[in-house]
Amino acid sequence: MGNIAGLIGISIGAVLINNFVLSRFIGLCPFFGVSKKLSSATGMGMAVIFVMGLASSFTWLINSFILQPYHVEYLQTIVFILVIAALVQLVEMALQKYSPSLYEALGIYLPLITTNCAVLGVAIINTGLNQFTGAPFTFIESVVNGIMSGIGFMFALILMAGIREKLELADVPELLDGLPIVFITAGLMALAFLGFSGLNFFS
Amino acid sequence: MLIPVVIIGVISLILGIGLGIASKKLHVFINPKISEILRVLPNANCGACGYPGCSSFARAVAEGNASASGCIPGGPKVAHAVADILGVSAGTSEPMMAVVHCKGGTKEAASRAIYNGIQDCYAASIVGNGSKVCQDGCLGLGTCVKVCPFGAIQISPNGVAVVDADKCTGCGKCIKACPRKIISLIPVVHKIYLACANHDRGAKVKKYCSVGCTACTLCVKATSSGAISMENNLPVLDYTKTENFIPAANKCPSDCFVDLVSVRPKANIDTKCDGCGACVPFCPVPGTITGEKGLRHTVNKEKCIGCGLCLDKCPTHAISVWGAGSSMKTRQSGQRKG
Amino acid sequence: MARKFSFKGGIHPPHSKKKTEHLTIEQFPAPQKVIVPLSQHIGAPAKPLVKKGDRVLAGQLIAESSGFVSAVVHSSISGTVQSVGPFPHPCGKKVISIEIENDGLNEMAVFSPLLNWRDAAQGELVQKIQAAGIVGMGGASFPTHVKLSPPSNKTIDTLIINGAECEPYLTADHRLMLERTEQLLTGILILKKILSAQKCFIGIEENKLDAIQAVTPLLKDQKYREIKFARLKVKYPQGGEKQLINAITGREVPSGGLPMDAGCVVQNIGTAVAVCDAVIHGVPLFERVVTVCGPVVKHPKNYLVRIGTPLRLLLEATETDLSAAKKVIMGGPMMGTTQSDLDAPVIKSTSGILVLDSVQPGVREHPCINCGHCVHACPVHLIPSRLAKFVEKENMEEAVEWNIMDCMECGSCTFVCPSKINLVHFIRLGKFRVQAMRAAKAPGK
Amino acid sequence: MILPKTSEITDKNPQVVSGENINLQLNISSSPHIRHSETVPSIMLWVIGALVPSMIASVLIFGFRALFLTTLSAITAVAVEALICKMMKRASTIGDFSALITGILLAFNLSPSLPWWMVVLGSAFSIAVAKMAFGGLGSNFINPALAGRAFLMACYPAEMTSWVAPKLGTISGINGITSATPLANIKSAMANGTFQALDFQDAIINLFSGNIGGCIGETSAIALLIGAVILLYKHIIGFTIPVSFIGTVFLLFWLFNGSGQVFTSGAIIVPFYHILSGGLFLGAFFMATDMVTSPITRKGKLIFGLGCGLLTFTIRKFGGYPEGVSYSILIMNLFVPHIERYTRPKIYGEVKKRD
Amino acid sequence: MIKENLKRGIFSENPIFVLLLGLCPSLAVSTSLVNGIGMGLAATFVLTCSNVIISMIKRLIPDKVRIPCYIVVIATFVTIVQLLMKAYLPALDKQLGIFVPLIVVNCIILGRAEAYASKNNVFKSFIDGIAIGLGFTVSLSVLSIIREVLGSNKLFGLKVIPSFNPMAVFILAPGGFFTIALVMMLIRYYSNRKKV
Repeated sequence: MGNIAGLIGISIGAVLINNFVLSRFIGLCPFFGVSKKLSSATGMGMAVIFVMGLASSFTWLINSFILQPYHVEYLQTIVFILVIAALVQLVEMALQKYSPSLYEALGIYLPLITTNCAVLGVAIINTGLNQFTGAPFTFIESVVNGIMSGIGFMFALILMAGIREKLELADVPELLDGLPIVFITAGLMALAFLGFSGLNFFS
Repeated sequence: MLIPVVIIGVISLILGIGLGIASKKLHVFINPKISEILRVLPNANCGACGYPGCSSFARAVAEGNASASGCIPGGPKVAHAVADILGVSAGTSEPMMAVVHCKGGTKEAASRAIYNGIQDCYAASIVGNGSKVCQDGCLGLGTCVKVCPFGAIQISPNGVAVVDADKCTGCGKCIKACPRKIISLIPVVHKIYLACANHDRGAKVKKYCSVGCTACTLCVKATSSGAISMENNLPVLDYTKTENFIPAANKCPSDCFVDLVSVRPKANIDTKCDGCGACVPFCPVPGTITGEKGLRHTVNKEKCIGCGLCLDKCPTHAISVWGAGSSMKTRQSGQRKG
Repeated sequence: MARKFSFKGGIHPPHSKKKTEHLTIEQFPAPQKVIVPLSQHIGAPAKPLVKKGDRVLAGQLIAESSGFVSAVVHSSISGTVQSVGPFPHPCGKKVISIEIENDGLNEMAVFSPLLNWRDAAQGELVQKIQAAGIVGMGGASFPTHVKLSPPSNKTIDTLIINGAECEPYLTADHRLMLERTEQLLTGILILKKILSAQKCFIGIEENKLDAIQAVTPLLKDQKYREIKFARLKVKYPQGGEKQLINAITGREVPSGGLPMDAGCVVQNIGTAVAVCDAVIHGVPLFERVVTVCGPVVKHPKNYLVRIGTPLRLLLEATETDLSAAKKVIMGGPMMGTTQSDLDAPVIKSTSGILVLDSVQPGVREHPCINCGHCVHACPVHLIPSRLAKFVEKENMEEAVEWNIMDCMECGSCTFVCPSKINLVHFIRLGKFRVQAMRAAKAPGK
Repeated sequence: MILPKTSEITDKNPQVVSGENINLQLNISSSPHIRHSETVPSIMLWVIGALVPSMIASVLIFGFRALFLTTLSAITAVAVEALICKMMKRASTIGDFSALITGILLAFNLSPSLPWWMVVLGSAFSIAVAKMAFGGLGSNFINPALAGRAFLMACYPAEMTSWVAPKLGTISGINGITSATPLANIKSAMANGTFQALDFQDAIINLFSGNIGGCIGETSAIALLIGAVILLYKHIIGFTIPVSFIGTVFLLFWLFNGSGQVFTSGAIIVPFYHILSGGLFLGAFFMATDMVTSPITRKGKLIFGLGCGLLTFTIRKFGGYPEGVSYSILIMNLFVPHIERYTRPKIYGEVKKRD
Repeated sequence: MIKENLKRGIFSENPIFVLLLGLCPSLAVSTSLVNGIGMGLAATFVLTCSNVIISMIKRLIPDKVRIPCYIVVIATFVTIVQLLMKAYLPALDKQLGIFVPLIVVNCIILGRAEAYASKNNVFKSFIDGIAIGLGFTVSLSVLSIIREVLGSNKLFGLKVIPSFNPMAVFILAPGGFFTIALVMMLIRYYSNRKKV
C-alpha cells in the first residue's frame, strides 16, 4: 500500500464519497448561484480548483511551521481566512494585469471564492487527521485533498448546471419554480451519490 | 499573550504591504459606473444573482446585460439605487403609451377558418396568415402580452389585445412583437385613437367587421385642424397638431375610435353668458347649445360630447367644462399645450 | 437488381396513392373566371402589363418579371381583364392578382416553336424557359431560369430529375412520367444541354413500377442514352432536393448552401415536361397537372388545370363533400399548406389538392418523452424535440446553436412523434423569430 | 407558455359570421397533416405488457404478496399523480399510463417482504418528488422508480435489504425464511475470503428461472427476457443501452472475476453469474431504457450504457452495496444532459465553423 | 423599532428562506434541534458583535481594504466562539465540527456588515444583528425540527411520534435538500395565498 494508493483514496473520497457539496454541505452558495449556466459553472469550477490547491498548500505551510510550533492553533480561523482573502485578491489582480483572457475565464469568479466556505473548509480539514492513514495530512496529501475537493465541487457543479439547463425547458409547477426545484434536484443528486458510499478500492 | 499578537500582526502586515504594492503595480482601469454600482450592492458575493460575484453582476448591469433588480439579497432598495446610477428612471420625452389599432374581436370580426396550432400570433400568421378574414386585425393570441414587461396588455374576453393605460410605460416592446404591426405609441395625454388598421375598401370591410373603418372620411370632415388625413383608405391621426379628436371620434359611424376616458366632462354656460350665440355654430353636435339670442344659453348635457371647441369662442368666457374629474385635467392640459 | 439509392433518416408514411395512380390525366374545363396571382414564385412579384378591360389570349404574357429572381406570368384563358387587385392566394394572404373573365373562345396566343433546339445556344434556351415563366413545379416554386444560370464560379456536373414524388396522395408526376415520357426525356436533355452537366440521373421510387417500366426502356434508346436511371428506396422525403443529391451522388449540400454548391441541379418531373413544351413548342406555363384526392373526395382525379382556377371548382367537379371536410390542403399532406379560402386559385406550384376529414393535433397531446423517434426520422440529423422546446421557451440563441435554421420542414419528425407534438410548427415559428431577430440586428437599420 | 391541448382549442369555435368568401370553417394548421398511429399511451401499454411475464414469474416465486405489493404501488403512483395534477390545476395526466409503469417498476425493485406502507411511501415519493415536482412526464431528469427505491434505501436500509427465500412452484405466499441474494453471497464471500469456494455452476439454472432471493421483479431472467423481446420487437427500446450495459458488466467481470484468470473459458461462469443475478436485466431492459431519462441519440445511448455498466461493476466490486444497478442508472441519469450535448449528431451538410 | 426589526429578520428578510444566505451551515447542522439552535446562537453572537464593532470603526477603515478588515473582525469573534464552545460545550462543538470556524465565511455576516453595519449607527446595527441572527436561528430550528422528527423521531433525545419508523434519509444529505425545498414551497404557498 504505497503512497499513491493513499492519494487515490483521498481523491476518490473527496470527489465521490464525501463530495463537498452533495454530502458535506460545504460551498452551497456558489453551487446554487453559479450553476445556472454550464459556461459559468465550468469557469467557477476551474477557479475553485486552482484556489483550493493554492490555499491548501499555503495554509498547510503556515499551520505546520508557524501555528503549531508556537501552539497557537486557535488562531487558525483568523490566519487562514486572512491568507485566503489576500491570496484570492492577489491572484485576481495578477490575472487581470497579466492574462486578461484567463481573467475573463476564471478571474471573475475569484471574489466569490473568498467567501466560499469550501476553501476555508478544506484548509481546516487539512489540519485534522487523514481518515485513510489516521495520521495528520502530509503536505502532498493536503494539496491533493484540496485539488480533489475542488474537482469534486466542480463535478457536482457541472452536473447541476447541465440538469438546470434542461430544467429551463420543463414546465415546473409555479410553487417550485426557481430555487425550490433546484434544491429538490440537489437532493435527488445526493440520493444518487449515496450509491458511492462505502466505495473502497483497496480493501 | 505576545505570540498571537505578533503572529497576527506580522502576517497582516506582510499581506497588507503585499496587497498594497500589488494594487499599485497591477492597477487596471475599470468603468467607474461598475465600481459605483458595486458600492451600493451588498457585496456578499453570494452568487444568488446568477453571476459569479458582485463585481461581475455590477459589470453585467453596467453593460446592460442584467436587470438592475437582479440582486436578491439587496431587495428593492438596492435595485432602486442601482437604477439611479444607471439613470434608467430618468425620463426626458413626453410620456407615451401603446395602443392596439383593432377592436374587432370574435363578436365583431368574422373568422374564415379555425386556427389549430401554437397559441402565438407569429405562429398563426405563418399558417395561412391567421384565421381572421381581416388581414390587419388583432389575432388575439397574446404575443404582445408575453413580451410586455409590465403586464400592461391583456387579451379581452372578446379576443383582442387591450393595453392598460395605467400600467403601460411606452417601452415599445409590444410594437416590435406584433406580427401585424397594429400597435403604436400615442402621447399619454391623448386618450383617443383609431382602433382599426384595415386598408380595404369600405364595402368589403362591412362584410367581415362591424367595427372596421369604412373610410367614410366623416372623421376627417369633423376636424377643422387638418389633424386627420386619409391614407390608403384609413384615417391617420396626427397627434402633433392641436386637436383632441373628440368630435371625430363621435362622428365615426362604425365606432372605430376608442376613447380611454369613459365619461367626458360636459360644457357648462354660466351667468356671464350674454346670449351672443357665437358658440353655437362651432358645436359639432347640432342642437346641443340652445337659447334665444340675448338670453343665457344652455347646454344639453345629454348631447354634449365635451370636445371643448366652444370654450375659446365665447367672448365673455362664460363656458367651462367640468364634470368628470381627474382624467379631464390631463386631457385639458394636453389640449392646451397642444 | 440494381443498386437502390437512399439517405439516412426519413420515414414511411402510408402512400395513399392507390386511388389516383391509375387515372389518366383529364383536361379540366377552362373556368368562367380565373384569378392569376402575380406572385407564384419565390422572389419579387411580377409587374402587371394589362389593365382592366384589356382583352387577353390564352398564353399571352400579362405580367413581366421585376427582377432576376422573379418569373413572368401568362394568362391561362382568353377573355377580358376584370380587375387587377388583391385576391385570395393559397398562402392565406391577399396578393395582387389579375382577374380574367373567360369569353369561351379559348383563343391561343401565337407561340414560337424551336424544333432544332440541339443547335440553339444555351443562353437562348434559358431565355425561352424564362419567357415561359417556368418555376419549380414540385412546390418550392423557385424560378427555373435562375437555377439554370449558376454563377461562373460554380461548376455543375450532375443534373438530377426528381421522380420520387414521395409525398403521399400525389400522383401528378407519376402520371406525367407515364403519359408524357417522351416530352419528359426531351426536357431532361434540354436541361442537361443548358447546364452542360456530364452526368444526368432520373430518380424514381421503386413503388412506381409502371413509371419505371415506361421510362427505362426508352433510356436504352440512342437518343436518351445520357440519362441514367436511379432506383430510389421508398421513403419520405426521398424527393427532398438535398436528400436526393445525397442518395444519388453521396454528396452533401453544405449547411446554408444551395444544391449548386454540391455541383448538382435538381429539377422536378413537371418542370422538365414544362421545359420541353416551352422550348420545342414555345408554349408558356399556363396549365399544370393537379391531383385532387383525399378521404372525402368522391371521385379523385388527376386534372390538367388552367392556372388561376379557383379550388372550389376542382372540389365541385370531383363531388367533394365539403360538409365533411375538415382541412383543404394545397400540396401533399406532409408539407402542404392548409387553405382557409376556397376562392384561392391553382398556381404554378400546386401539385395537388387534398381534402382531409380529420383534424390532427395542432399543438400536442402529451409532453415530449424524449423517445428519439424524431431524431431518427430527421433527414437533416437535427434534434427536433429539443428545438421545439427551445422555441417554446423562447431561447433563440440555443435554438440557433442547435441548428434550427437547417430544418427543411419536411414534417418527418412530427409524423412519427408519439406525443403528437407539431414540432414543425414550433421550428417554423423559431426560424421566423430568428429571421426577425437577425433583420432587427442587421446593420443599416 | 403553457399551451392548451388541441381539444381545448377546437372546442372554442369562433362565431361564424356570414360575409365575403365565408361559407365553411376549415381548419388551418401547420403541416404535416398526417400522423403515425403510435401514441404515448400505446408505448406505455406495451411496456406494461412486457412487464406481465415478470409479474407472473414473481407470483410463482414469491407468492401473492408480490402481486399485492405491485398493485398497491401502482395504485398509489396513479393516485398521487392524479392528486398532484388536481392540486396544480393541470389536466390529469394519468391517462398516459406512465405513473402506472413507475409504480410497477418501483415494486419490482423492492423486496417482497417489505412492509406495505413503505411501498406506499416510496411510490408516493417517486411520483411526487422525482416526477411531478419537475412538471410531470418528460420533465423529470431522474428515473422516478429508481429514485423511489434509493429514497427507501436511504430511509430503511435494514428492511430494504432483508430478503425471503423463493418458493418456486408454490403460490401459497411467503414462507418467512430470510435468505440472501446471490450478489450478497458473493460480497460476503469476498469479504471472508471464501470466494473460490462458491459454486457458480449450480446457481446459474436457478438464476435463469428466478428461483432465488431478491426483489419482486428482478429474479426471473427468462421472464424479463420475454418482456425485452416484446419491447425490442415493437421498437420501443433499442439494443444500444441494454447491450452496452450488460456487455460492459459481462466483460469487466470476465476480466476481474476474482479467480485471477482473465478472459478464459474457465472464468466465464463468473460474468454469467453476475449478469443474471441482481437487477441487471430489469435495469438494463426496463429502466436504463426509460426514454425520458436516457440520452436521445444513439451515440449518447451507447455512452450511457457503458457508463451504467462501469458503475454497476464498480459498485458491485468495490462499493458498499452488493447491488449497483439502480444507483448506476441514477448516477448516469445525472450525466444525460452532458452526454446529449456532446453527442449531438453531425447535421446534414455541416460546415466546419470558422473561428 | 425593535419589533419591526425582528419581524424583518424573521419574516420579510429571513436570511435562509428569503435571502438565501448561509445555506451551508443551515443544511449541514440542522440534523438535530440542539445543533440547529447552537449554531444559530453562535452565528447570532458573531453577527451582533461584528455588526457593533464594524459600525463603531466604520469611519476608520479605508474603503479599499474594508472587506479584509471586516473579515478580520468577524474571524476574531468566530475564534472567541470557538474557544468558548470548546471550553463550555465540548459535545456541541464536536457535533458542529468544521462549521463553527466556517461561520467566518457565512455570507449573512459579511453581507450584513457590508450592507447594514457599515452604513448605520451602533445601536441600529446591534438590533439588526440580533434580528437577523434570530431569523437565522428560527429558520435553523424549523429545519432541524422537521429533519430530526422525520429522520430520527426525536427531539432533545425524546421520542416524538409513537410507532413511527423514522425515515433516516432526512438526517442524510438528500433529506436536507428536500426539507429546505419543502419549507420554501410552503412559504411560497402561504405568501401567494395572502396576496390573493
